[in-house]
Amino acid sequence: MKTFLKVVAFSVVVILFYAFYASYGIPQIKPEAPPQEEKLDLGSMTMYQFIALGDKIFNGKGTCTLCHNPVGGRAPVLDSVASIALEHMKDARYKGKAKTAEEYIRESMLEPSAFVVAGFGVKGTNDTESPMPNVATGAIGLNEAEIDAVIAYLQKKAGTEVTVKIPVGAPAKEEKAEAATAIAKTPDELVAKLGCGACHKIAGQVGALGPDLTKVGAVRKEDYLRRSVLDPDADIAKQCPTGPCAAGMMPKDYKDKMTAGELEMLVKFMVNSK
Amino acid sequence: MKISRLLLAVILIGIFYGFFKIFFGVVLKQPIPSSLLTMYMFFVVVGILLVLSFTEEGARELMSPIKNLLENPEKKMMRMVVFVIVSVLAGYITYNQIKPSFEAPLELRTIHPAPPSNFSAFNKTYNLLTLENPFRKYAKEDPEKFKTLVYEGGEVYFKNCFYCHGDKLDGQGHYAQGFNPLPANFMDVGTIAQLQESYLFWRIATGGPGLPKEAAPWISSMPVWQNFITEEEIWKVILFLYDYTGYVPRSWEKH
Amino acid sequence: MKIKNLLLIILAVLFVSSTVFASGDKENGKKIYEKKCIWCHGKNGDGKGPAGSGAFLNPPPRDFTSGMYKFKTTPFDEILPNDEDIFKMIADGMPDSSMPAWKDILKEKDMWDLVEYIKTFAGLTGKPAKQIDFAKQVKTSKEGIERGKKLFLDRCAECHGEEGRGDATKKLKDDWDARTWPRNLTKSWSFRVNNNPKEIFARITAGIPGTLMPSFADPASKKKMTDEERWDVANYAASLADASKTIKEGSTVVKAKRILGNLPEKADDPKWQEAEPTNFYLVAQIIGKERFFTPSNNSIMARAFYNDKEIAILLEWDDRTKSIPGDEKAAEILLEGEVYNDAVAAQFPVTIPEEMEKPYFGMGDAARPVNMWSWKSEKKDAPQAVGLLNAMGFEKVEQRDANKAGLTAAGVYNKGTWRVVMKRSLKTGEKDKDIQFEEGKFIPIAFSVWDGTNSEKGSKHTMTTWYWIFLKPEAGAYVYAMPVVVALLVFGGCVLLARSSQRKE
Amino acid sequence: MRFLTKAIVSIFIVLAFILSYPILTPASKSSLAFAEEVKKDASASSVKEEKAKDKPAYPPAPKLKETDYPKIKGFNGRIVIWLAAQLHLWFAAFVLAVPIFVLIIEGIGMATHDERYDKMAYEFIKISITAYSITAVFGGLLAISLMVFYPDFMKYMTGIFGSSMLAYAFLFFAESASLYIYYYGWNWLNCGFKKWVHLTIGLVLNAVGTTLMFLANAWVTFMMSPGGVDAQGVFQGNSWAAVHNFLWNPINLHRTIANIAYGGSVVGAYAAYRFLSAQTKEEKAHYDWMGYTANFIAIAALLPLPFAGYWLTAEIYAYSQQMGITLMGGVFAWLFIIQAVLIGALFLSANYYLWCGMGRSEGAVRYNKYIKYIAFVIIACFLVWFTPHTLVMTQTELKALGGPYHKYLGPLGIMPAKNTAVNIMILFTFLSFLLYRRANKIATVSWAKYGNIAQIAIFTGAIINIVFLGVYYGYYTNTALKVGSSVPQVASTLFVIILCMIIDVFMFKGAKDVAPLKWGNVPDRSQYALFLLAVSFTWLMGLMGYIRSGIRQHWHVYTIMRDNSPDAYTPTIGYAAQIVSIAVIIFMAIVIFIFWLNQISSKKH
Repeated sequence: MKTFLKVVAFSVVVILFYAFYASYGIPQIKPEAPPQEEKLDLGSMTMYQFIALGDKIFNGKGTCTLCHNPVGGRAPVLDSVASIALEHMKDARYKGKAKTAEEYIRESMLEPSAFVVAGFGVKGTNDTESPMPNVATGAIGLNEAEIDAVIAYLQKKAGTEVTVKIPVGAPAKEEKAEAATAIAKTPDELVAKLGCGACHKIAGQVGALGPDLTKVGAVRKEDYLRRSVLDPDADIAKQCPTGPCAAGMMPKDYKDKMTAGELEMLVKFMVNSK
Repeated sequence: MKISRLLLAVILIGIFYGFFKIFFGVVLKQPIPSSLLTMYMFFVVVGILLVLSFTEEGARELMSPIKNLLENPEKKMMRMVVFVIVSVLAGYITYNQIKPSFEAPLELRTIHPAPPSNFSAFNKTYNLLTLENPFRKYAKEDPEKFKTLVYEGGEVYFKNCFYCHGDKLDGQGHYAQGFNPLPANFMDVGTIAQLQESYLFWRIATGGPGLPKEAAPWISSMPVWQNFITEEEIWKVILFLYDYTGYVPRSWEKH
Repeated sequence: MKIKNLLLIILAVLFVSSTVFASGDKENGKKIYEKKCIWCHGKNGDGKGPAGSGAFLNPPPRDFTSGMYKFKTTPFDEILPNDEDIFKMIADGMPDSSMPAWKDILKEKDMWDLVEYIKTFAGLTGKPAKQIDFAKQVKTSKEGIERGKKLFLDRCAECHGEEGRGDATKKLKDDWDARTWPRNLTKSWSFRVNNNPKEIFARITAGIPGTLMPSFADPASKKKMTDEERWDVANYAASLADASKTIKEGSTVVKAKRILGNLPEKADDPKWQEAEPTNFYLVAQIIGKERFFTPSNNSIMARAFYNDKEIAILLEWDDRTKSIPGDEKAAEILLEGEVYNDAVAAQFPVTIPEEMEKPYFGMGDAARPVNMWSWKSEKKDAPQAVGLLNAMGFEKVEQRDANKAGLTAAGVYNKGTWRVVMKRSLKTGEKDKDIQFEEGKFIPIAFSVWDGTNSEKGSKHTMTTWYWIFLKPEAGAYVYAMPVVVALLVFGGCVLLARSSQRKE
Repeated sequence: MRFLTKAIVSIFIVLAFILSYPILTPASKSSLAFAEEVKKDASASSVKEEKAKDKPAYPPAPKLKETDYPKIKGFNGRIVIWLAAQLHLWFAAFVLAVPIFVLIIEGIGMATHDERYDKMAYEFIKISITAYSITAVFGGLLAISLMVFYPDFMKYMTGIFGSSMLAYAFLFFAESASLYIYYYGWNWLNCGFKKWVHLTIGLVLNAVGTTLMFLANAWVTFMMSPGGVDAQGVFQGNSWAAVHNFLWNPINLHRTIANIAYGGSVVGAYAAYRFLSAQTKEEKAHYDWMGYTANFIAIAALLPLPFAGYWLTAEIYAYSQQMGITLMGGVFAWLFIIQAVLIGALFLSANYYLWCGMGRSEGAVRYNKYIKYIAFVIIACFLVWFTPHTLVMTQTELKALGGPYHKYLGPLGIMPAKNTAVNIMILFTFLSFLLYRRANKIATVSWAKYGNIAQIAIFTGAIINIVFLGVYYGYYTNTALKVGSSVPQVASTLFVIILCMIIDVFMFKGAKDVAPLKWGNVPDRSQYALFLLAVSFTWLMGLMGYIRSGIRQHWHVYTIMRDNSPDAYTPTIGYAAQIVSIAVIIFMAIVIFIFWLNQISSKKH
């Protein structure tokens, strides 16, 4: 028994020595965390990181800068939106219910037509209807946390106090995201998934930035339509609801967002829209 | 006079310790860092003990002074003195370990971290696995042109890099001392000599902030060079670095 | 007989080889020059190599075609330097400039060959006819230094400043129209050659050709000094070296000492002497945005005290000019451009990093912002200003109200040195904006300094990387009790070992 | 009775495998319907591929989200799998290795008619049979926990490896059958022609066992260097391509050799324990001899192991530079310092055991004086071997050196120096062995003197050659060729070992003994060297398991299937070391249990 204990003690000491050396004798380098795949970890976020997230969404996933940029002039620049929100809310044309700047910005994102800055409305509506899509739906599909992050970012940018609280708990619309990546079975699903309706009038959606596609099949051939989806700048339509259409307006990455089958479905759907 | 084995062991250990300390620290002026010296000494001690104890008599002889000290009733006084010294020493070491001190924490960073497989610079995406220096081919095809390119690379180097990496490419430029970590020493066999050109391109184009976390991007003073110089200039400066140091970029082709 | 012959042969060989060395092999020199030197000094030796042309280097590389050598041991009226002077520059380099010491990679013969080749640029040949006489060297003594001090104040202080910090009261430029900065004699490590009295004596005697440092041995000069006087001044200048300004290798921590009662408010409070200083190199900002290549400051010293409520940091740096925008005197010594404020800033992370991960040292990054305390010197019509900002990178800077955060800063300029005290409470109400100091934690700190007379403004300034500030706590009972416990345990172990060993017997 | 329980356990596990197979395999949904579905669903990820209508009928690697990983309260999936896999691996290595040298020993016993060999072989196989069922238990545990914690990953893997998993199950049956026949038929098939039959069964047993390991290796290497799939992870339908992926063969070789060394070391530890607790002189002699033989096998396999390791590393580099740099230069750089310490410990303890063993013969005294030189060289090489490339330094040390590079020690951190050190270390270990071999013998052949001279010459020549190659390639040639020096270095080492061994064998043919060899006459200390060997080996294998898995980083299947679980990050070396240590302790406890079982069962007889 004594031999047994001695042997066990010896072995354990050796193991402990190795463990100790590996833990304390050499530098512990923490390997880099796996690259982020658009995953929100709100629990451990500081306000700075939250604002940085808003920045990222504003310039990336949210596709906000597609229109809200100083160059294209398709939508107002939002640098000071948080500070002038109160003015907008006092405007006679304001239809919303917001009481604070934060609420105003959120409302503008979810119901863009609540207030349309003069000159930026859908043509012919006398600035009562906004061409902007609801950011919580369609291809943009921001969840509540993401919207909050964007608000925080905008408030920060305007130099006003950031009133948004970092939401606690996981983002609410986890399933939605999955639905969006699933393969669409009907043209309506596909249009909703890709967010075509943000700009185009198509499949029951009423976007007002790009050409109306409800009767496109009457004027365009299949090849033209397919090319227009894959390479939007190959042909530019002459007339968009907000004025002449411009190159570079439509994102070029739709070809990466759908499968071959989906593309064919969409093209066929448009060809048949007469 | 025959010295006891225990004493011999102690003397031998002392000799090795002195060798490491004096030969490296004083003669070569390149002291061994204490962390490494500790490990060296550990194995030297183990080795000496193994050699002195592999025969039965040897082991007995080695242990006999200790055994004697522990067991001999006549040495009670001596025993106590040794015990007290040992415990005071242990206490002193503990004190030194836990007292608050201004010794800055060690900062460890991987000097050559693993590169990503792709990275973006100059609004392009590069695949590091296939990326090659477009000018390298001239070394064989057009040596004159190659020479000019190397010289142009030198110009880039001396307008941008040498403040830190030094006239001698040894990482001892004018501003080097002000930085921590110190700028890379290209003359050392452990730096560019071990790397591929694509790796250098990545490091130059994306600079300190392009490093992965284990390489502590927050303290690297390497600028993001894509903001200041062109893609071609980077490739040229890489040519220059290898030409000046005489190293050959590493490649994975079988020669 | 045999031994004698051998000695003769050895002597002969030595003689022959030394003449060979002395004459040097220009061709070999040229080869080395074209590999190693052209980058700064230019292919034609005109100092217009890739790094030499344009304002990249301060001081600019030497133009060899003029045959003018700044640091030589031949008298002012002897144009030729000694070969050894040139050799020494090559072998040992010049501290605080971009000229490195080449002796570690070049062989001695190669360097002599270089000397020979370099001389050909100016076309000067032959040996210097006259030599500075070092024979009458006066050993340094208390009285001699007193005498030297008097002479210094009279002859040298105009450029080198009353206390030798190089704080000139007039505009200085060299023969090539570049702004020159008189040596700060208190920083012994920044001397181009070294601060040995003998070298200083050589400078005083021969002057530094091409610059406004004249020869004080020139009989035509109103300021002429005798040999003995020059030795006195040299001894005095050498004695100005300030050991507390030496930058200790590896010393990276600002040592904040805990005191009872109030912290010193003023920069010139003698209590500051009780705090141990730490020095850091300042280097030009060459990393981001508009880069800066010609700094005039090269080091900064930091001290700190704290009590249970507040922390005070004293930043001290030698700046040769007090830059007051709008002030006529300040404009006078300006070479070109405009006078801006002198300024200093200390940078902290907003949250103390738990592991090694810090904000990017150049004003933080998106995920980890920094907190920056700054101080600006007065303008002609405005007082000194305290600034507070948070940054998440160069581009994303938020100006904040320093008063609201309770940050104060006040500076005093005295004979070439700025001393600025920055003070704040350890904690503030805004946890996600202000650094909250904690005892016993290593807190990253970095500094930036602007010299307004050297056109430093915005991103053009000198800076340090991350170092540490450590608020050293009083050692608690634990620190004293633990060793005793360990000692007792070890003792007990020993006794037990002896017992069991005896019992076995 | 015990046989029955074991058989039932084994069969149960195999059944679990087979039964779960259809559940896990999507292909089982009636392949026609499945193909239809794929045609409809499978995202041909880019439009360019749209024309390629004849897509293979397999899904791409799934893109998982954190929620796709089931959580069980109180269990961390990764740790459970880590422990299960590691324990399974250790036992499997042991179980595979033991039959290999049982067969060898049995063969030796048959050839030499020395009964001790046969007795020892039987004792070993007895141990391995208990270990066999434990291996199966852990294998089952691993499979189940993978299904529980990483269901989508397992689904994908079974989709590709369905056929090889089926083969695995059948082979498992074959392995069990042949093992039981081999073990239970030992006494029955023990003379004359029957012994040949028995040996053949042993051979079959080993063949099946090795094939089993190769199959399992294929799954593992597929995760590192996927083959037979496209960039989206769509399986092209060729099972052999998936099995025969880029790293399969290097891992096969590396693991086979390591298994033998490992099995030897564990048996050595067993013998050491029996030696220490032996009561009689005969028993002591027997277990001393057994320990010596096991140690001999372990060391013989250990010597070529570094070379197999180099090949594996080179192939990893060839497969993906990024993976290579992650392995050698990135976060794991320090791991190789630990590895160096462990391997150094292995070499030192093996040598020490040999030196102590010289006490068995009276003739050895004449060689004692050389030991210190051998020790000196081995320690010196060892110091070179674990000198890291990046040194841990305080600020003061950093500035004193003028940078993070040490002028003289820095070059010791790179490959040529390490190659040189390890080759010389191997040569001197071999020298220890040569001295041990001749300790009790005096050569009687007439050319003994020349034989000695030849051996010394070969040794000297090889050492000069190795050092020259190391120095020349390390510092005087361009870096593309640096790794190139290792091949001629290895060649000279192998050359010395083979040539000297041949000379030695002939030289000591019919040599006379100085005195009878006294088996059992070794100090207890030497037995602890055997324990150190076994423990170090086990620990080292665990550590290598961590890095093999770790270099995939956050991928289940490298670059094809991403790990999106919360545990996707790579843990630090210290953390891994702690997990490995826990696993080693569990392993040791079980091994002790097996040995104890064995002891009480032998007592009954």
